[in-house]
Amino acid sequence: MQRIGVFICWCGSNIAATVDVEKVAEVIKSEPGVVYAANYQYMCSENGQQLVKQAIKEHNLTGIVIGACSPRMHEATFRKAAEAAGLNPYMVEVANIREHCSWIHKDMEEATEKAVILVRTAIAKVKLNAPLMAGESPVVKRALVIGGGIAGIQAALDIADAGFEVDIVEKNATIGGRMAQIDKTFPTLDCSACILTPKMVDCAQHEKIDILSYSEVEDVKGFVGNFNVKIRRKARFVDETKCTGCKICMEKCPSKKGLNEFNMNLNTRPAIYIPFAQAIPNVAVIDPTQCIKMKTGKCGICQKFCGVGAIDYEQKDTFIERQYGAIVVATGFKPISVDNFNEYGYNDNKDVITSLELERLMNAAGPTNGVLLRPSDGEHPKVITFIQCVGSRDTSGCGKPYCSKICCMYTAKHAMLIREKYPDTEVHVFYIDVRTPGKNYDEFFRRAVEQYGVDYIKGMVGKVYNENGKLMVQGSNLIDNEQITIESDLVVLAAAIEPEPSVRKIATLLTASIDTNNFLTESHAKLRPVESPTAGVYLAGVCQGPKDIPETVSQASACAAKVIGLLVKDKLKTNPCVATPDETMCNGCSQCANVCPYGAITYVEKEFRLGGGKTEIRRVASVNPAVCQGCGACTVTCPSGAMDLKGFSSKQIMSEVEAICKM
Amino acid sequence: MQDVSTEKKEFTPNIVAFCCNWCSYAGADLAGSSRLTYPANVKIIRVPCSCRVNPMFVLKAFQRGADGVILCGCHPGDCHYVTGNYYTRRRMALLYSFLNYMGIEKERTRVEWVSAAEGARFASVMNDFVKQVTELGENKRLTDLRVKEGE
Amino acid sequence: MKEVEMKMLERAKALLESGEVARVVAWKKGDFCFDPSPAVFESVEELDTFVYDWFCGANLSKYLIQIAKKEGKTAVFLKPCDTYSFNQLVKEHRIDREKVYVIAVECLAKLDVEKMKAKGVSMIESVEVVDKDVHVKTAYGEETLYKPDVVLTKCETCNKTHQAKDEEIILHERPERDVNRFAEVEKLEAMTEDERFAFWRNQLSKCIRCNACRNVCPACSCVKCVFDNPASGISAKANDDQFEEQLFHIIRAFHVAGRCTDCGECSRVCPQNIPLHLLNRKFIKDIDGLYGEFQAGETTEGKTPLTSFTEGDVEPKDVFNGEAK
Amino acid sequence: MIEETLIPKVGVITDVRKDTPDVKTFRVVGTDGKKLFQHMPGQCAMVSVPGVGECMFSITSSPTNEEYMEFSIKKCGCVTEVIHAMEVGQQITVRGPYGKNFPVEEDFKGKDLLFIAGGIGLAPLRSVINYVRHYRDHYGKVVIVYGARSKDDLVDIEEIQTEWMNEPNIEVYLTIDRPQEGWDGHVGFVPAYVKELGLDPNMTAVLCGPPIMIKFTLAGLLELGFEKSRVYTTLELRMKCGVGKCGRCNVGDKFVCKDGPVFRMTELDELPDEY
Amino acid sequence: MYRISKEKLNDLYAKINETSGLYIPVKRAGEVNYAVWGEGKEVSLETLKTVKSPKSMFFPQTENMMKFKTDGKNIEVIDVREQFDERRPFVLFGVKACDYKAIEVLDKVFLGDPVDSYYKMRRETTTIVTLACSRPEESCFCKVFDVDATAPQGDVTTWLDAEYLYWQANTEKGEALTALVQELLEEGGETEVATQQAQTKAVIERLPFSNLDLSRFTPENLNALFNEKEWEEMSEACLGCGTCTFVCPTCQCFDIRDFKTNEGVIRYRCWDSCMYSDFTLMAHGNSRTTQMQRFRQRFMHKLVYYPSQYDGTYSCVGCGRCVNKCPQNLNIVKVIKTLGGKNND
Repeated sequence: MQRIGVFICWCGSNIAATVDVEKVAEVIKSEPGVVYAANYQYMCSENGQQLVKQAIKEHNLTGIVIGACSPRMHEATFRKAAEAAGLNPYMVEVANIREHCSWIHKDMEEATEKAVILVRTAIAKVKLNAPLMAGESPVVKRALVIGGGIAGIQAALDIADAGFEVDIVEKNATIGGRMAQIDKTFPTLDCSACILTPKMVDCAQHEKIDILSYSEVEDVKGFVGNFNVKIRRKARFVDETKCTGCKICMEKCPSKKGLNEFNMNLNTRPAIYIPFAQAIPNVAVIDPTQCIKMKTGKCGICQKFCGVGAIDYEQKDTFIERQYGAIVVATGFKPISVDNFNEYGYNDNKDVITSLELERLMNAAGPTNGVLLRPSDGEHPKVITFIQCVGSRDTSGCGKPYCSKICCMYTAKHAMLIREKYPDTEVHVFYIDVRTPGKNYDEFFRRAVEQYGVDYIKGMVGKVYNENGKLMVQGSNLIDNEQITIESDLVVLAAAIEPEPSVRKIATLLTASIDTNNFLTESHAKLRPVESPTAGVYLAGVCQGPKDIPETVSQASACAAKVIGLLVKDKLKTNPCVATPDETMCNGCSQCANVCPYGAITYVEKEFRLGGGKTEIRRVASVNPAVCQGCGACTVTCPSGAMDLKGFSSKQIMSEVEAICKM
Repeated sequence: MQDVSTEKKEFTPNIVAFCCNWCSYAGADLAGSSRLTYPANVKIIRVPCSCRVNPMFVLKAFQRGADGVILCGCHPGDCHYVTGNYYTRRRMALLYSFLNYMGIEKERTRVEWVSAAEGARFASVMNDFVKQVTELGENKRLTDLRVKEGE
Repeated sequence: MKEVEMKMLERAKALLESGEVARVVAWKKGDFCFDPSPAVFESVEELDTFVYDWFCGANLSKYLIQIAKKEGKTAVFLKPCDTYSFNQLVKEHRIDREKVYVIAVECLAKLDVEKMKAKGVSMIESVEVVDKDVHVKTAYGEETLYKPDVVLTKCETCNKTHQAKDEEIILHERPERDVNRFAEVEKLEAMTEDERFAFWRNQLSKCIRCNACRNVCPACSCVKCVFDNPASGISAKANDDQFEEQLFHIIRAFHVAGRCTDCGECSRVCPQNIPLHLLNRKFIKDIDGLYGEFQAGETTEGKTPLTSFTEGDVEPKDVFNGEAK
Repeated sequence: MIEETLIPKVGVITDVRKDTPDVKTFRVVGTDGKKLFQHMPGQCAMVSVPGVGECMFSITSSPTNEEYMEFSIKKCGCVTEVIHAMEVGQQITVRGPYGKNFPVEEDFKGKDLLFIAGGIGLAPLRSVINYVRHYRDHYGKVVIVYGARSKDDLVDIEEIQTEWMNEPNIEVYLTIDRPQEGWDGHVGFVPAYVKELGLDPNMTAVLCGPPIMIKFTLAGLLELGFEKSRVYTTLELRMKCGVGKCGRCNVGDKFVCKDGPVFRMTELDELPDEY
Repeated sequence: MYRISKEKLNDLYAKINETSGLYIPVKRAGEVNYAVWGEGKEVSLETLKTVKSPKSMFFPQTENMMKFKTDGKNIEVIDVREQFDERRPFVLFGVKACDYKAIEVLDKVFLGDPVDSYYKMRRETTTIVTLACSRPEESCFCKVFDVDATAPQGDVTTWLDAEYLYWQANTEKGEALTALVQELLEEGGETEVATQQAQTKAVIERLPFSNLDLSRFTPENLNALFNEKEWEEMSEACLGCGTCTFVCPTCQCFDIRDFKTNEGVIRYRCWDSCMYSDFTLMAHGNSRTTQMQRFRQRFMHKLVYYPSQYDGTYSCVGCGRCVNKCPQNLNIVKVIKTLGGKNND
């Protein structure tokens, strides 16, 4: 026989003023299964908890119901109290007779009646509660960072500094990411490379960090604490362990017409190359689509000249498998293609460029060695027009519906830099709104307008066209309410940014969810912004949403903190309120796995006895309790009812329904 | 906001509200702590997520004599479990449409998204739903007469 | 039809003789010309009773759940509509596709002997179909019925084509027809709530809870049905209580929603001729209307409408008669 | 109003004994404090918890007990689980008695009797053994062989050890499947033990226990020279009505609830193999 | 013998309904089943086979047997049979010969010791009016079980032709009913009935199943029949549904279940089917685990076990409902033809 104890809280007068608590306790006493019912001023107080503990021991209670405030408030309190008295903490139910009863009703009789029903409902539930035990799973003390941009670098450094092994998987030949391409950073205008490259070097030199450049994540299995990741190491045709980065191969390579991706294709590079001077690892890579030896079998010059014999044309992709406890996704972004925006004439005019291209044109290590020359004729542009929100906040379908967040600031930065370096240059900026939230951001923008005299025009650009070698920018000035046309030498498009496309595959591998714009979804928009819904997977940088460098770095460090918090544990306690399949009823139809947001459900073949000495092998669902978060989506999808949720079982909920309806 | 509980009416409907733990239940808590009122015949069952609510529970409620069933969850996109309420939305849209196809009054069923911050909305939704079901009268089409036998 | 049957028999013989398959799932003759039963043939000798005629309406795909588990390969003859159920079962891992050899057979609609009898034809001795005429020989004489009047309800609006086949035996192409399978559902939708309730009350009051609809349904393939499971909280037997009748059919329709291929077996087998397919079709119509056209059983992979979503899905309150308001 | 066997009487639990980890014995009397109805050894009764369900159990107390009846119930389904949670003072419903009893007044009279039980199989035998003890001079020698998985699984060990074993003219042989600390008795399976004991084949034997035990013990008895016509056992199948009408507990043309549960081995031989 | 013109049948029903409930074949939503008569209901006496048999008159699909009131630890049993006393007597109208024979089959079970009082109370207060068949169809085989479809028994026997319903009382109950409706009846009809009977009998002779051989279905062959290997093949298409059981006029398996109300518990019984996989399922096993076993049980019961228990009477009456309704066209005729005896070929 179940022995239920019921405790009704007065909550001072919060409950007792509207609910006749003594009457509730009295009525409840005669409920089947209830062996003890009491009421007390403050159940959550030390004395109140003591009362609970004592009653559990004295009356040998098998379950307790607390009629008090919301379980969101004190469920944990009473569970602890129960546990201290030797009762399984999950044999506790809370009837919410404050927020859902005494505080919303005025009539004492009505509120008392309702309180009785709510307590009865909790009793009906607790009678079907089962003792639950939190499970445990071990933690592999190594983290994986996917993406070697500033987000990945920062996260890796922080984790490694805490003493944990970290692998960075970077799909390009060097780490550094987008930040390496940027010339100066706002709002301080300090040199991007100067602050980034030391961190890259730190990574390379850190004994806990292993950089797997020119590599991609191929497959992910397992779950929080125990991911098993297969990584493809792409063939770079250069032995990483031998190459010294002397660059002689680059000099000697006869095939020099490859587009230089690092410089936004604004100049060329040889078939064997190191992306940029400070690349980490400082190791060459051969572009097999460009290499003469690899295309025709004739050449082999680099191999001849390589002093250490690092060149290997026969190299193949290799795979490694490693275990990780946590994964940080920091796959970053790319500017969107502006090909769709015919009105800006990007494809038709060499002097219509994107902002990232401008970065390279202004960078000392860029194609023009830092001198601003326009691409068409190498002349200094005298009139430069910036167009903001190209593809951002665009609901037409051509662009992205969201704000890319960084464009206002970098455009102000570009305008300011140009005006400073080339004061004779006229700079116009077409904008819809200027958004400058952030420390020193608005001041920065105002300096551009006030100190540097940049001409900000509120309005949209309708068309950019070439007229006699001049770029005519036709737009509206909304403030003066007039149509204007600006004759320009260079037009810079502040293109929207979007998540690096490879994130889709990674999201699938990690069962991490992704939104319609391909940004990874965080576990909670406000309270768990760096965690993916998939336990053990964390998000840093633009893969989660548009952000600038300081925000990216903050998020990366936050990720690191989360990862460290996870990796310091030897074992993980798992939430016991998880889904469990009754294998004897499971059809193995996979419907549950289809709705599981966490990828917690897998399938195994099991043998079942049929009676009469016969057996059959069936495919049945298996839930990984370390991964399941207990939402219950699977339980409703399961037609046979084989899947149930501990702590919120179908039987429990139905008995609550019955108790409530019995008025 | 009209508070129907103060009007003395012959028929007071029995309403079962399923609320997800993270948004709507918290919203109901906020309604309480803001001392907003709604009728006492609304009784809430806490579920982890609206996607835990099986159509069987809804039908069970009607069987046992509920006159209206309302299901509350986080706003789409805000689900604590990321996607749970998206499934709820499809399931319940189809279920409720189907019940109506069978001739069950569609005013007896409802899905509402109520966030943890929307205490006032929770109360007004409940007041509105109670009013709607009260106007509709007793559930006779989807109830099990045996349940009330002997009363 | 005779030609098709001969070809099928030939293939069944060849497959069994060569040992390519261990058994053939098809139909066998009954006592009359209109009562064939599904059957498993394991040897050439057993094929004596093989039949494929105008009354082979039964869907064989569900039998494969058990039969295909046996040693060796199983050949099965599937009509167009059966292949959808077959695919759905493959998708749900209930049938191992590799262990089944699917022979797609032509179907120019199947006849419903009950409808024929309702037209006053009894003591049927033989049936021959020429185009749209059904020539019936009975002990009382000869009669000709108009075929569209006496086909199985599920065939009336069928436009299905084979979705799975390893080979085919199709001698006559069935012309694509312009039919609206939702016409009956729409009629109900156009009624008032009260009328709809009365309609279903009238229909479902006939239900005897024989479970034929459930047991024949390829989507209802649960190892243990919730209605047979005392632990489910809704288990029930032959209750003729109004609520129970509704509960059974609502839950059943919901459980197969998004998985029901509209094979129509439920209505075919109902001893009380309750138009059960109109329940499932409501779900299909709603799904098509709200979430985009979806035909269960077209593929053996992918999610169903109830296990997927889009962020912009219609709100339940805005759904009326299968369309967003 | 004519009598209706399907309408039960209300019984009050007056005592609960925990026999083994999963077997409890419940003592039941009517609400008037008197015994609910008379029965004969081997007969059964339908015990139910309203709202949960009914289950058929053999009445384990002897008919000679005029005060109460007892049921030894093994926890193995939802009804038994609920019954197991019940306490003294709680009410249940009981209807019966059902079925054919052991032929204690006919075939058993004057015979030497051998009772062989395994595990919970002692339950139906307790009734007949105590009946025989009560009318001790009507019967010859009594030999009891009882085995269980472990000493903790021996049902009613106290009664066996304090009463049966101390009675003259009753031989009790206990065995458990595997050696266990605190057990200095025989270890081994019942069928083997029976053969070991080399029992007198002229005795009338009653077998009760799991099907596998019955199968092997019977083979052993036949080897020893027992005649099938003098070996009895009981069957257990799903029952609902208890009176041969609901249609589920038949084996061939016999209903276990009505024509059983006691069967002579020769009777079983005539029935199809479906139990 | 009396007769009543067909136009006046409604008056007959109304007259009967004044003093008794009338249970009669009624068309609802396209199907004809026995139902309580009321003004405006569409009676269909012409229908040869109602979907459900009239057995539900005495053995309803669901029936409350008792109630329990629970109060704390106490249980009170409430006998619901008292309501029977207040119940009006019933007239069961239009029962075909096979279905009447089926009631006799059920009587043996429910009125045998111990008497089932629920069944008995209904049976005693009911007057049965049978109706002879005039247009049997190919699925009928009542002749095999010695049923004369043209002369059913019952308290009153009736015959129907294009113009009249002919009426003949057979028992005291029948006489009483006749007296009640006397004003609507007129004398006559002997020749019409005799002609109809002769014609129908001729048709019955020609029915394809009229000469099935049952000779092997004897208690002596019980084990031999049980062990026939053909069961496997015969049952392979069986869906395990309960259609045959529920349309069968003699199937009487039931389940007893409890339903929790707000106040207590209703214990009811409802039809069950030996074809269902959970029919014999226990917590620790199942005596019939395969569909073959369940299929075999049903037909062995009808053709061997029941006759063995009740003096050789078969518990099949040849109504042919299962022949018409089995979703996969399995039926008792196929079993009889396979196992019944050599004259079936």
